[in-house]
Amino acid sequence: MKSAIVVFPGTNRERDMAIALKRVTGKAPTMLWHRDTDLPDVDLVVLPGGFSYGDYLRCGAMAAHSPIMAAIRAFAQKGGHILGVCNGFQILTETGMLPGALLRNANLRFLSQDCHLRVERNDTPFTHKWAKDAVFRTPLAHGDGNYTADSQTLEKLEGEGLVAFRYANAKGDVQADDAETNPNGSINSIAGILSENTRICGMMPHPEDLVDPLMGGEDGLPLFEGLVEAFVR
Amino acid sequence: MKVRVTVMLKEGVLDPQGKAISHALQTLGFPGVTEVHVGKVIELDVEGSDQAAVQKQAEDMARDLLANLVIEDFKVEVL
Amino acid sequence: MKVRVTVMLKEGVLDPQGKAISHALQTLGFPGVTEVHVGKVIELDVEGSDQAAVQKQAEDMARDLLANLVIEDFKVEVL
Amino acid sequence: MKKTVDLALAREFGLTSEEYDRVLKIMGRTPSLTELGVFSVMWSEHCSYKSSRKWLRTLPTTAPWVIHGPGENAGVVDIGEGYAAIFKMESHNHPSFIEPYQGAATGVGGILRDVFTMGARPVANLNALRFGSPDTPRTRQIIDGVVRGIGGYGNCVGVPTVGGEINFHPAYDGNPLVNAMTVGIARKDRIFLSAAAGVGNPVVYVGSRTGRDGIHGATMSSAEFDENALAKRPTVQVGDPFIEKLLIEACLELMATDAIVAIQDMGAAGLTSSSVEMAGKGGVGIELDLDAVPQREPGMTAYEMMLSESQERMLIVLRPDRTEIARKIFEKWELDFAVIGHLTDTGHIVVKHKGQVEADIPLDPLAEEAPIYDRPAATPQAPAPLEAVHAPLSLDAMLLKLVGSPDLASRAWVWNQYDSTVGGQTVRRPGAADAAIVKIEDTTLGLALTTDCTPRYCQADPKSGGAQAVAEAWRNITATGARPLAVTDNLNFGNPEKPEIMGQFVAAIEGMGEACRALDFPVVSGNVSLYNETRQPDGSTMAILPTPAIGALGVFEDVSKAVGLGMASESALVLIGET
Ligand SMILES: Nc1ncnc2c1ncn2[C@@H]1O[C@H](COP(=O)(O)OP(=O)(O)O)[C@@H](O)[C@H]1O
Repeated sequence: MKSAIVVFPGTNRERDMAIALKRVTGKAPTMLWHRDTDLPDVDLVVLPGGFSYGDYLRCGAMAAHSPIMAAIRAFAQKGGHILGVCNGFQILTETGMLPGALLRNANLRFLSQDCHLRVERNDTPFTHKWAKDAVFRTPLAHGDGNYTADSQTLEKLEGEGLVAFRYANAKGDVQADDAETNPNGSINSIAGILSENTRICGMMPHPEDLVDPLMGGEDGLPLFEGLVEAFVR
Repeated sequence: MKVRVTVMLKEGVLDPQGKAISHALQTLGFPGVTEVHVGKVIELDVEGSDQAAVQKQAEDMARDLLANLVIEDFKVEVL
Repeated sequence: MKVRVTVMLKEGVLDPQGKAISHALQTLGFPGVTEVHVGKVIELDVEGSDQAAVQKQAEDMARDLLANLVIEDFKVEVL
Repeated sequence: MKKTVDLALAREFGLTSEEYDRVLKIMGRTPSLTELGVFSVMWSEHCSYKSSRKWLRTLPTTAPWVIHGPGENAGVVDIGEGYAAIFKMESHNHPSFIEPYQGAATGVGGILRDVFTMGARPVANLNALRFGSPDTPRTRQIIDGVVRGIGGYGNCVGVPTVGGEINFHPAYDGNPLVNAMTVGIARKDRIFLSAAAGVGNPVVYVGSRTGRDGIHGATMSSAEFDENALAKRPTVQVGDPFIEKLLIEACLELMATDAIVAIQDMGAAGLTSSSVEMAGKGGVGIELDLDAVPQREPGMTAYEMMLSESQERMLIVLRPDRTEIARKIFEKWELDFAVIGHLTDTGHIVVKHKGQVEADIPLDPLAEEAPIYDRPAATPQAPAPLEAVHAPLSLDAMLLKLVGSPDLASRAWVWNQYDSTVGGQTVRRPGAADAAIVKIEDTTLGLALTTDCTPRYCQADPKSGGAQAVAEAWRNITATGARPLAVTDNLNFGNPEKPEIMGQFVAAIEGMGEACRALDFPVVSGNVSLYNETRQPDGSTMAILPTPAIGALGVFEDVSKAVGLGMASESALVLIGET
């Protein structure tokens, strides 16, 4: 798998993401600068976490207009695979490449803690290493992760099975009005979603920060292993 | 010219900040407050002297960047 | 009555948001924007029918909670 | 703001009449307003350590693994495999009382700059916080703002906040303590210092623009200033962590080249202290042209620019043939970059603005004749005997009470607002071990980090309290399996002009020094915060508890051997030491 990570001014989890990708591919991903206008020949583009442009105005709003985003849009149109994590997810919604929006966390505080995610489908490159309904642990760290969408969009997401991950308890029970298991208040406990062609995935938590037993576990690894398997070349 | 763009959450979008403020006002002893909505105001100095052109430009900026139309409405005033 | 409280940073206080937005607008192809300031607007429904009393109450709320007078100024409008 | 420079103004600026006499003697004339400003900030307690220097010198600062002790922007220790750890702790107490969010945020920003200025990538933040009684609304507001501020800044720059400590006591009601610590990692042969060199070399300003922020922050009582200006002038600096993040990346990129001769962040007293210290340390002169300084507001005077405490700014002396390389890097990161002067052989700092010489001060006497005081110190009284403690009626109830007390309650509410995993190297997050543990990327090395102090012990007996703080830090590090290496400190005390406070200070240092020597645990950096007192309604003042906060660092050769707090089932519990 050939992968690239986009760095915007204020991005700060590009190194974490590079470690995770290197762990599964054996080689360092290409780092792209927000002013680049061409993508190299890659299978996967990752928009990592951070505070692009300080997250001033709205999270991801200014990065969504970076020069590189035109190339990324074209890449998506050609069927390219894109993973957006945390700020990356926010950027994808700001560009309209994924539907909905991310609001302030319901308790109005930055949240940094572990959460559990339930895997909603396992027939996508991002999720196929897990069983359907599998539960895994992952850190999250954000102030604006409260996913929302209008009822029509939500119906479509749910109806077409485009929800990838939901916040849950360790047993996999989902309860949207429970702050314990749905810490940021996301609608329907949505933690990650997919594009219609399931090739773009956006999620708030950070599986890339749990890929090493020394840092507390490898629970996030299946995401990256699954991607590698999807692109054996 | 000075332009003010006011950006508010759309009706129906959850506004936890507004709720928190209304709650805090109650406990601070301002019982008469029933609804609170929180938004952003962005004041811009825009070059140009044609009011209509500036208005149009500010609306473009609001649509492109200053507001997220999925969750927000905006209003532009040339001052 | 509807009241709008607008809270802006005091003059001279660094406005990182405004700075970042004005920078972004330049690169987005809105070159004519020279200064940007970002503030908060809080819209309240306040019980009462005496304009002056409501104005006074909103000013108290702004001072006590809505604005941080160390770095912010506010303006109250009864609509 | 036309002011006549005289003794009265010097007093407003915080100088004593003896100190002003010294200024007159050095200058051989009445100083200009800007010159007086420079003297007053350089000779302030904050910059000159005039009350504490004599005692700080008694602390042990060397060991075979110490690369740079106190005197540089931060302490540097060898951690093996060609790497150095660079760390320091600093206070932002007063600003955090005035505006808790911004005060704490800019405190984090300041200490980060002290560390990356030396060439290190910051890898961890810690803090040591003291607040008043948690049941007063004002204290709750302060706690909320401080915690949000620390998180707001640290989370955005992408440095994990991995540990800290919090205490509560009414003595901090009007004077909370916000001490922030940063740890960074550099190659040990790539460490950058602040001593300027090379007559003619360009002096470069990078980062944010200069505004009228916190101009009287360091020294003077603001009330004296013309009312109108005051109302508009922010006494509080606002931080911009986004710019700081860009500054870190740009500086590290520049540091990978051979362009830098010397570099220093603009901390308290911004342009003044950075330029004076860089030139002074290098034994050269410096000439600044303020017209070239990037400015946020129109119409700033030389005095205002020299004393501004705007955040996120650095001063760099470059090799002249590398100026364009440097400019390109800062342009890439979209930061201001300006050549604002050059080094000279005059031994003076000369400040020009709009064609006028606004200041011309000989640097040697400015440093060498800085006041230093041996303030009278009263021997602290023997601790009062404790009241008899009765055996609790119910052990259960007692345990509940202890666990529920503010000083022992869970801190999860706090650390859950700090990003502790960014960077992907956090081996033990807050709450998971006696010290936080971070791995050094691409090696097997790890660091154990902790902050400790128990002010009520220091109140009862400052000397053993100081020793105890060091010992506790040492224990917290050894308990994880790491080898303790060195200490940074943040000495927070009341008014040193009071003999009983000075007595606390002296005794605490004595205790710290003794413990550091016994444990071979040198102090490599630190910060002193004095005058932490609040005026009471009856006109008297109340000092904080003596609070010599200790930050400490230990190293693992193999961080996979680190141990945490979690007890595996069926493990045995062993108590070591006398109870
Ligand atoms: N202000 C803070 N910021 C981050 N972590 C904190 C803070 N205060 C306490 N902690 C963390 O909480 C845990 C327990 O704190 P404390 O009771 O002070 O520990 P100890 O008894 O080991 O000194 C530690 O992991 C510490 O790092």
